[in-house]
Amino acid sequence: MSLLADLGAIQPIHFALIIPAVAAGILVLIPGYRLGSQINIVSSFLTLLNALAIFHTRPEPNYYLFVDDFNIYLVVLTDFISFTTSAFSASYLAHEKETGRLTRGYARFYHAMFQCMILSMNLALLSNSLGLMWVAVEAATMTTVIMVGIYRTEAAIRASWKYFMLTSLAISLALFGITLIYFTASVTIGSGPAALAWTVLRDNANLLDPAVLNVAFVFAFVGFGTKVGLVPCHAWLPDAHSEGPTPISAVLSGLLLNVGLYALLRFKMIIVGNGLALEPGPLMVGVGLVSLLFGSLMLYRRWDIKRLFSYSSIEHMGLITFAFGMGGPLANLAGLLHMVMHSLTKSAIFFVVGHVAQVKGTQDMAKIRGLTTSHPVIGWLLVVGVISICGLPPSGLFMSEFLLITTTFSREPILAVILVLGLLIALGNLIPRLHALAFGVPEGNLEPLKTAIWPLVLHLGLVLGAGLYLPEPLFAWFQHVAAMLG
Amino acid sequence: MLMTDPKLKLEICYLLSGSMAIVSFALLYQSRMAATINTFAVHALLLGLVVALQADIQAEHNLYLTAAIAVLFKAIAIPLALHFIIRKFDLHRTIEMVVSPGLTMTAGLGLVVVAVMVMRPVTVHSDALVTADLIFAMVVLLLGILMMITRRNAITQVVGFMSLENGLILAMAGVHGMPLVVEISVALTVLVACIVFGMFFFRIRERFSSLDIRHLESDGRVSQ
Amino acid sequence: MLDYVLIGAFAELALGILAVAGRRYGAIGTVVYGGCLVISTGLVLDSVAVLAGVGGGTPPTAVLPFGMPWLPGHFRLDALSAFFLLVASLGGASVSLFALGHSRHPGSHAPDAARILPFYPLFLASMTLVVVADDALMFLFFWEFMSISSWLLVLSNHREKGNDHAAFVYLMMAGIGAGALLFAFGLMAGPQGHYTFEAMRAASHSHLLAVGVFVLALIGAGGKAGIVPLHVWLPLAHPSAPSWVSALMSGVMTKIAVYGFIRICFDLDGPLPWWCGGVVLLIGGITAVMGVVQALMEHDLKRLLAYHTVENIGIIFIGLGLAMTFRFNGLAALAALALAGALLHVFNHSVFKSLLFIASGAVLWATGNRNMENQGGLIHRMPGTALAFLIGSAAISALPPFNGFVSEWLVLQALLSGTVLPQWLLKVAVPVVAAMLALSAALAATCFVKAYGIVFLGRPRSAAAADAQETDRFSLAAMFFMAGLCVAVGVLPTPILALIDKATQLLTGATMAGAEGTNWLWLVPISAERSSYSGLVMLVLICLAAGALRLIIHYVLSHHVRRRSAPWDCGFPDVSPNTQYTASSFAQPIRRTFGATLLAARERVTTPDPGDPSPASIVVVITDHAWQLLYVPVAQAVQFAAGWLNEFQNVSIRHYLAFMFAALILLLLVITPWQ
Amino acid sequence: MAIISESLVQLLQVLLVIGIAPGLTGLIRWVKARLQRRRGPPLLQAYYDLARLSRKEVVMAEHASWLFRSVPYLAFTSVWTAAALVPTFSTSLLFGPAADLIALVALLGSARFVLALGSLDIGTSFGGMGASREMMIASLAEPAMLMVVFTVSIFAGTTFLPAAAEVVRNHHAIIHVSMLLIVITMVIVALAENARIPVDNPATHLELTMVHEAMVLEYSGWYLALIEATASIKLVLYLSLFSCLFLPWGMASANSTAVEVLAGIGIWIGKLGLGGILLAVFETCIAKMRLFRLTDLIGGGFLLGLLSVILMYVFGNI
Repeated sequence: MSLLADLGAIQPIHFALIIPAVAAGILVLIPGYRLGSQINIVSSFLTLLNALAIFHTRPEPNYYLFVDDFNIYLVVLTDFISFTTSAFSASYLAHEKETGRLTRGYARFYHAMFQCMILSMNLALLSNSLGLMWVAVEAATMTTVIMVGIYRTEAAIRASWKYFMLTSLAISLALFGITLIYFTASVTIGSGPAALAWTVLRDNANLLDPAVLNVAFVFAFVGFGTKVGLVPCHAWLPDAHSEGPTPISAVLSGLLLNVGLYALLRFKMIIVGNGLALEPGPLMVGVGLVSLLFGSLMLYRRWDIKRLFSYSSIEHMGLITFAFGMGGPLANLAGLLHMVMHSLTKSAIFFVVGHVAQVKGTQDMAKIRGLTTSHPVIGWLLVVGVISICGLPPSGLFMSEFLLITTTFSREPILAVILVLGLLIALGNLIPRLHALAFGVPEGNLEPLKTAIWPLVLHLGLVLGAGLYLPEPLFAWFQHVAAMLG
Repeated sequence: MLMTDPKLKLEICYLLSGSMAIVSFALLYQSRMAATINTFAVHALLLGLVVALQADIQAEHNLYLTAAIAVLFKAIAIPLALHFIIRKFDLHRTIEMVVSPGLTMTAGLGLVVVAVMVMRPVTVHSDALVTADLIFAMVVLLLGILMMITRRNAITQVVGFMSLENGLILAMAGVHGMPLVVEISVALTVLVACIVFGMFFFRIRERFSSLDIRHLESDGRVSQ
Repeated sequence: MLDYVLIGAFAELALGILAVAGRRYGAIGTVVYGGCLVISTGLVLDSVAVLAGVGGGTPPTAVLPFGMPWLPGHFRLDALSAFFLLVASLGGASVSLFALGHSRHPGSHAPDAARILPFYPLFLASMTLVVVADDALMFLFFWEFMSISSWLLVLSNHREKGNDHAAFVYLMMAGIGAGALLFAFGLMAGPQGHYTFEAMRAASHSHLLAVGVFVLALIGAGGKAGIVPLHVWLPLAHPSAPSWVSALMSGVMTKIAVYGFIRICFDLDGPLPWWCGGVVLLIGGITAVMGVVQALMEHDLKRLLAYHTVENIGIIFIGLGLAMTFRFNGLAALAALALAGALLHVFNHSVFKSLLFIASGAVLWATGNRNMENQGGLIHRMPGTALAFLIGSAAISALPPFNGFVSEWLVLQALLSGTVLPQWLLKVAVPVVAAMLALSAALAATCFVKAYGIVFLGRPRSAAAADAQETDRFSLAAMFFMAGLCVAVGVLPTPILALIDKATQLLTGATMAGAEGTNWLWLVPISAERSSYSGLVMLVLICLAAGALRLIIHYVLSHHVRRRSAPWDCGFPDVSPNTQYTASSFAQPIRRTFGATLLAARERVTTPDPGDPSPASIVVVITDHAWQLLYVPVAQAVQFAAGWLNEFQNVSIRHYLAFMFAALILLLLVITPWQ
Repeated sequence: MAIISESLVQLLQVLLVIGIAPGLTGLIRWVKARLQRRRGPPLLQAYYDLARLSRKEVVMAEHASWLFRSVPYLAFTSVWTAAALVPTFSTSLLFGPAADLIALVALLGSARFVLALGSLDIGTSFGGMGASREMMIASLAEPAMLMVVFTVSIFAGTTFLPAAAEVVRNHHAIIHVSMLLIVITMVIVALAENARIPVDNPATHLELTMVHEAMVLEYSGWYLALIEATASIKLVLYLSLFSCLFLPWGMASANSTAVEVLAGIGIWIGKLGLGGILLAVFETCIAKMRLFRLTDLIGGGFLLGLLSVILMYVFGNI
């Protein structure tokens, strides 16, 4: 149809979509899950290489796909984390298969879906056309819904049903917002693909009708905000995280939330570009703070370890939204930094949690004790992960929270106080949990479990490294994007 | 010969999209499941007609495809499937609404007011048809959501969801020459089709005796 | 100069990594602690050299590629940093020496070294780097790093009951303090983010902003130092760590916190109103009294010492508050005097508190028990430790001619000069604080009579105490090194005051009269006719008198005989060691006098009926009001909020959809007016 | 020349203090006995006691440590040193500059510190009881004494004792309201520190009421003699301090002739005797207090002292 016609000649950028698509096709046909998981890893790695290639040589943007400073780093991050996750899920699935929680057929299905997920997320990030981005986000939702329900336990089906209902309503709202944008753009810019192309919209934002933009932004905010997991549209997130396979939880927290936020930020940039429309900052600040407080308060009274950390994701997404809502070079910088660091840390934590849950055979925190004694490596990695997620040095999140809190307090003291209050509430819950999980007299199964440790070592290593020193080019580029966000 | 008059086409288009809103009200009012499904079929049929008309008016041939999808899937296939499920699970009982129909209708009226209030100033610069189309689309959208949150039953919730999707397609068809409409409508249909049929219902039939999502709601352990 | 500091600190970081790498290797403990000892000793020499003026006037600075490229790690070593570096590395050296000996024969109850060795050097390194940090990011980074490494050290014997709670409270309070400091630096850095200390010094802070920074610094740094009512973490966390780590936490880390307070309030922050100094003064007085009274109620040796840390921090803050008020009123010389007193007490306290903690560590190792009620008679079994502990006790009780007396004497002299302050409120506050200081000094003496008498004197109250063993040579060497320092500084305080004078000149622009070192024998704070003190003269007098006495007794009473027999005790039959006074019975009069009011101490005595052989029992309930008034309500509020919000987590999908819908409609209605 | 005279005076004072102290104790005992219609011991009984004690053999508990044996030395020497620093009959002493009031109080404090330790060393219940009570009393008396010191030093603008004496002498300080307040405080402190009635009864042998006596129960022979001597020197010291601070008249100064010095000695002894007699009368008139009533008494003294200090700060030395 029109889309394929307009895509034009094959470029490196297309491989970001073609590789996963082909891999998915192959994986559906591969019966053996070992071979499948290897192919999964290989194709994810190829996707990562391709992403780096795109990073190196930017293709010409057209109305459908484009690359700029903002989305390319998310693409690289996405493909990197999907690569490590695929490696992790290989060992994870092996264990699941031994314990018989997953049949071979579903393992095959899992791998195919995993590639589809990468495909849709890459598409969502790379697409220049809002419509195409919407399709991609919707596809990503579908695949993850299926993944979440893959265990077919009653709880899993509940979770994915909830996930489906909430997110599909949300993206429908987002679609209406997109339609409205196109509507006003088609009046001034003229109908056709250009009127949906994000680059065009950003450049001609001042031509658009501010009133339409306001309504459109409200719809987009509620729609994509749900994907981000902002309160009060967050309800799908904990269930989806806690019931699905752990690699999927890692991808959800590490990547899918970012994709939602990315879409949201694009809309924000259009609104900001048009001078007359309402300022979206206060809305994002308010919702961000509410999500932060809510998430950190919800950490209490949890018994399921994955659910605990999924609420922590809500908290951090709130923090990032708050940062972008504050705006300004420092706050945006902090937001971008926090986005990356949170993705790496949280996915690493979910890796650890997956190991732990498999070792102990339960997600009930009351049954997990003294990991640093019984399983030193996993236990200490958990300690590092939780310290990092609490924003304590030497983790990169300390850097971002330092910037955010200091700059916010000098601008809006009250907001900063609420912010720190939320962070302290979270700290006050995560630390006793960490004590119980990692220290004390060990409980439960004490046998070691053979697992792929290197992905989470890699993640945490990156986080700690960033906390110690951010390379000059990376940082300069962060600053550039921050300036871009306005 | 009659349909050659563009003015008349606009009138009819206007009428049809307005009637979609009215049918949405009817959906909201319906308290019997079979009737709900039939009403939805009508809703989808109207959508197909509107989109086809828009395709004719805007000379956008892609829209014909969208119209066809709407009619074939939403107006025929899905209602049949739903009827099948009802018969299979023997759900010929009335739906217990969460709130009384009267109250629901009142809320619906309120939503119409909201839609008009929000959309009217938005569309002052554009022609009447687009204005009406967008307003009606938004009404259908909001009523669909209202239906989703006033029903307990999975089927009716899905029906509500599909009706709000009809509203979306209505809006997309209304604005001139929106690209990717076909892709998006396909995506929406796939959304409904694959999820509603492919996944949930079979699983749910595996697990639960009925479709009442009270089974699907609680978080399990309250002590979380 | 600064280069050596940085090299040393990073060498210590490397040692931490090495400890992880070589954890299987048996002698790793010796390597790590030996390395720390060497590095710390080097740092001591380095800091003394800086304070002695070697290497020119301008403080050396360095910029390392650390943190963020546009905010690289700035480091600077001025007199203040150098002095606190001296304190930190001196403590580090002696404690490492103790640990070196201790790690060779770990007791049965000791936590496994693998949980201590990696974090011990990190802890030292972070404390070193905090004092030389020269921008907000570096300062907070290492400040927090200090908290985390010590938190992990507290958790090192994690199997012990209650330690996790201690560690939690500790990290929580550290987090609160870090938040406050983040705010303070945010205020001083401004929205553009001028995070280097030079920029903050250069910036002209408004009156309100300066006060805000002061309050935040008091919460952040003061809380870390342990001022009332932010002290609650200290008596929990310090004793839970291994003894040598407790020594570092109490002796050095609290001093780093004091450094943070001085750096912010005296150096970076703008001019403060007069009442800020008054507030610090009063908080110091209250802290001193509360700390020592709580210490008296305590019969866990290490907790007792921890509470005394609170007391001494109070004394230090009294000095700081005085310095602030004097500085505000333009009395630079008096400000210098007060500040010098505070800084000297910083030095002294770090010395004798480390000494007491490692001595208690030796006791703990020997008897395997922290509870004083199970000790006794250790002076016979471990004479060296007993002597060292005695000197430490005398020093902390501010008895001449030991060092504790000198610093408290200086602070008292500063207080007595407070008559010149024009503000009427201060005219009332200063004498009250002086009274508090006098009271706390006297109570400290009482407390250490109790501690020393119960633990080291009398007869052993348990089998473990009865066959305790003297600790090893390294530990004894460390103890006697610090005991020697206690005596040396007490007898000749002028040299160390000459070093401190550099820092006071930096901050107050004036110098203390007696600090030039011209008058090495007499310590003359203000003027010769005002007051003067010479520990040496006092020591000489005492020695002369003792010598004369000894001669008299030796020659005149040379025929005297000495006979050993059962104790007299008014003829009562000596049943068992249990008839001795216990720590709690010793403290009973004080408990009745002070505890009842300050700590709501309640005693419940249950005596069995006549003929009932069951033993009588006394239960004492001590409540720290800070918990009841400050922390418990907050915790309850959070719990309540969590429970309330939790109700929304178990509703049906329909409701979640309704939330979303409501949000949408609400936002639409909000924007409508602007259309 | 000045050095020689100063050192001579210093030596003379050091010896005189030891020489006179037992006499003062004897005097007080004698006067009390007289007031109680007893014949009482001879005036020199205290000297006889010391001599007899120093001849007796020393009986010590088996598990007494080296600390126990060194306590009498330490206590005696520190009190003696303190006594050497107080201007008694002359304000020009060799070690005058070391005569800082705060240091003086601290020196007495260390004497108490070691005594308490010594009483705990044997590990008997009475020893512990004595130490506990003594320290409790001291924990209130010492701050009270410091309040006195503060008031005086603010008034005189110095903590340097001879100078303070000079100032007080020249300004008739005794009329100052703060000075009057601290006279009361000083009396209370002196009673408490010297274990006199109503705080403690030096003559008691009822174990449950003993404080100071309970501390030294285990000592015998010349150790006990030393401790007795310490106690009486302390009394002399306090009386001299009192006279130096509040009645500093008739003291010789730096450039005064031998005659004046002798006169000063005479006046000083007269003051001591007067003080002793007053103390005896006072002790006879009142009864000993219960232990926990003491906190009210000494605490009251402490608060009075604080009040006087505050007055000093607020009004200065008018």
